[in-house]
Amino acid sequence: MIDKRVDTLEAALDGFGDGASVLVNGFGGAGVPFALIKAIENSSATDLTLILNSARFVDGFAPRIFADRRVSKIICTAARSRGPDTANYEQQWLDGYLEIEMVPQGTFAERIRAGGAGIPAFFTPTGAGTELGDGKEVREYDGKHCVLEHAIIADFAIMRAARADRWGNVRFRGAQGNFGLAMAMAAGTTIVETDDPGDDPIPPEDIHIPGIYVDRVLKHEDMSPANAGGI
Amino acid sequence: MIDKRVDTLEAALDGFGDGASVLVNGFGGAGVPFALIKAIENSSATDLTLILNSARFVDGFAPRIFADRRVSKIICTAARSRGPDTANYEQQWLDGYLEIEMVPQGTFAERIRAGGAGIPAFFTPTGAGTELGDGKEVREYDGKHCVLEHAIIADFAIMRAARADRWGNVRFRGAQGNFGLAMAMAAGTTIVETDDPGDDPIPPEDIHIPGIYVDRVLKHEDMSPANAGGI
Amino acid sequence: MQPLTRHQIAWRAAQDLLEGSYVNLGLGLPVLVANYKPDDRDLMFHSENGIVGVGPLASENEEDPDFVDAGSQKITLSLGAALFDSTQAFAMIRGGHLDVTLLGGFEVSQTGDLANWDAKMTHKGQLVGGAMDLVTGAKNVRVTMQHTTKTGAPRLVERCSYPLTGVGTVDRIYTDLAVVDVTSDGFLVREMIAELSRDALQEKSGATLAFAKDCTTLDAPKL
Amino acid sequence: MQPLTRHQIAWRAAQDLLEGSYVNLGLGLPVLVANYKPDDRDLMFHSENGIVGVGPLASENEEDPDFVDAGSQKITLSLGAALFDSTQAFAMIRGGHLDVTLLGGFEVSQTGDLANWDAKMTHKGQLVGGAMDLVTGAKNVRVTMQHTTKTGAPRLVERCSYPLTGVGTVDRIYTDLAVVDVTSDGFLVREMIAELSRDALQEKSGATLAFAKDCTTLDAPKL
Repeated sequence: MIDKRVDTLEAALDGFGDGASVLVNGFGGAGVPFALIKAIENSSATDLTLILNSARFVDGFAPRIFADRRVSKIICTAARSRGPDTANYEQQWLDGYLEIEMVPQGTFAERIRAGGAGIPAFFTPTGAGTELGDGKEVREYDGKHCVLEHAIIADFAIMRAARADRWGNVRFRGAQGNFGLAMAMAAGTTIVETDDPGDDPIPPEDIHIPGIYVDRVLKHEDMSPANAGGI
Repeated sequence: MIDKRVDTLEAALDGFGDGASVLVNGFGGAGVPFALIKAIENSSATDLTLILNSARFVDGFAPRIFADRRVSKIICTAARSRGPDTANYEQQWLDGYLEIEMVPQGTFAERIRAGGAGIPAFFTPTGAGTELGDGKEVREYDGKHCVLEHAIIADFAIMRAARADRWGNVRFRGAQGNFGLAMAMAAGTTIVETDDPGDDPIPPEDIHIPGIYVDRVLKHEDMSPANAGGI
Repeated sequence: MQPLTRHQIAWRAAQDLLEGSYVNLGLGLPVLVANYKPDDRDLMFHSENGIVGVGPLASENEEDPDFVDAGSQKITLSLGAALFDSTQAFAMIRGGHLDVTLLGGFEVSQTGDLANWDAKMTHKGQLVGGAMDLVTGAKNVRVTMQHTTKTGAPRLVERCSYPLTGVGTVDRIYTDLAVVDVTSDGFLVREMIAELSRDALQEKSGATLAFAKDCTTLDAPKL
Repeated sequence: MQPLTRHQIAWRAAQDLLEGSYVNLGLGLPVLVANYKPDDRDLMFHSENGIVGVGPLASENEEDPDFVDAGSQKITLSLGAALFDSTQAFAMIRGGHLDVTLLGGFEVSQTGDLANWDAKMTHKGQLVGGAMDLVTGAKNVRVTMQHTTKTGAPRLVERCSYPLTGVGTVDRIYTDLAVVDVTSDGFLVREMIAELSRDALQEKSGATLAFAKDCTTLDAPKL
């Protein structure tokens, strides 16, 4: 019987270790898998690649991931901490220890989807003529300069959702979804934490991520700090 | 007040005429906008381009579109009629009057989505090394030959859905959806026929096509023949 | 044992589907495979019109025109099914999320090319559907077909004579006479029916066959 | 009239939003625009984290952590709202489905280049977000900013000195002093505040300004 539910954080993160690349869902606090992020912080895995919209919420919630220099690379759309100070990860970037690949948010989402959809590369006008387009192949379509962008895939994707069933089908609430679908598509192993891994299947027309993309469902309380959006 | 509902087939097809390109949703009878197809048959518009999964159901339900030689081009994944006979459109193709562009179904869906998502071109391994890849630019990614495919856009998209609201938000039932989302994205004007253009908005998390992609909602009874899948 | 019937080929192919796998069944013989799913296997059948979790065909009073598969058959859904649009259906295929695709074929070459989409009919239009996506994208590509044509011409060949569907991607072939893997060294017979000699099977094939050390008898229950 | 306040700039920008349009409001000044939507306009506000139909900010007892906009503010939804994933949110932007994007800016060039993403801070990480997608994809790109920097340097310039967000796509600029269109011939002033001469406005600008024949007074209610 298909049952993707796992009971523990350990089982959820089975196979996670040094050198792993992880797609982390979340935007403004919504859809952030805080329990799984905490578990990654509590692991000893190093040389990690984090692929996520903004580095800030990981740094705010699980600072040891950066403090212990366990991240080698971040692919993101936002790497600026709040306030005037320099965050740990910013300093590591300034020092040349941590690589940060800055990607326009639409290109970020689309590159991840492409990774999950078997599209190795695509052209887009976004970024053409800017520093983020530098060094990329350019072609003109319909009078617009377009840059060639490449797919992103990763070992793991982690996200939080309102609901998931034993087939791995996922339903989000509000703005939880954000990068979740694309990330689930692009990961070797996709892990969803939820308060509600119920026994009833989610109705087929109400599903936001089909279970074929999801490998593990973990029941876990939401560990979101109250002001997660501001982390 | 935003209200995309129109009352008549004429209003739904306002602007439709000679030379129009039309994306037509439908697969196995589900999601097929039979009323709008019939209205196109009853119009005098000629030099049409039809972009749809299979030419058969249009020919079966609205044969005058082809009989009157009003279609110049079909972009599709299936152009074979049922049975041993040669259909009107097949004969026109054999005679060189009608152009048929045969596209693998996944590439078909993805090219339409690309048209709606501002992606002028993408690489895919599907079709590489086959007749349908002939003449296309080829590049190797990850050891696989990939062909460069280009976006499809069109003047109109038409589809049938279980439900639509006045903001143009759409909810499908069963397998109605198929190419509908991609087609709504890729069309200048998207028209949805439905039995249920209710006053209540569809709940935000239950929407299959966000209304931003939809221009007109027409209340119309389902004109599907009983055996539509077999047309 | 006689050559396998179509249903027996389907039965044999069904035995290789692993617990929990996501499987697309092509038109014709492959869709029969669902009927012979072993009882101990929970499988999810994918249909390229936007379904994971295709269940049994609808009985007459269950028929609903909105619930059809890619072959336009009226179907039911299995527990845990998901419905989605075609871009997702093909992202699953093309992105390598489908464990197995089972397709019909005209010919398979010894390098794993498949020809199954264009029969070069002179008076009919073409039809490609999702075959090129499936054969290119699925993790494991399996073909069911008769070992030879009606006129006795081989379907396992050095090079396909019909237009290709995909290049070098077929993993396994189920015929009425044998189960054959496509390896980097060409065709490798894993199973063959009892009443046929290796020479006779070779004679019915258009490319050199190797035989697995543990080549066993292809057998199937009466169906 | 004095230079416009931030709220007055937002008010002025709001007047140009047409009935039924889909609008993305950037962080900072642009999000204030929603507050000044004319009563007779039904607008749909888009947020790049997956919302069409962003409503007013949530009051304290309405706050729900799952309902946030791209600026991480707790929001409500308006009637007819839709929720979807980021690939859809950006397909809307990049596919040209958004009628208007309103963004903040550091500089706009006379050819419509925008610089608004990289302030070249020496001790902070970078942040691009969706700005490059918005400025490239929306049908109409409008920028709100102060006419000059705090030190009086112009923000309307011949060429941007900061890294570009997009090339040649800005349509209109709302500043505290003027409403300026970017045309194929460069900057064209449509409206300017009363107490300023054309020469004075030119002096505060880094590229040649043309003045529309029907150039009128930029005015806004007290807010």
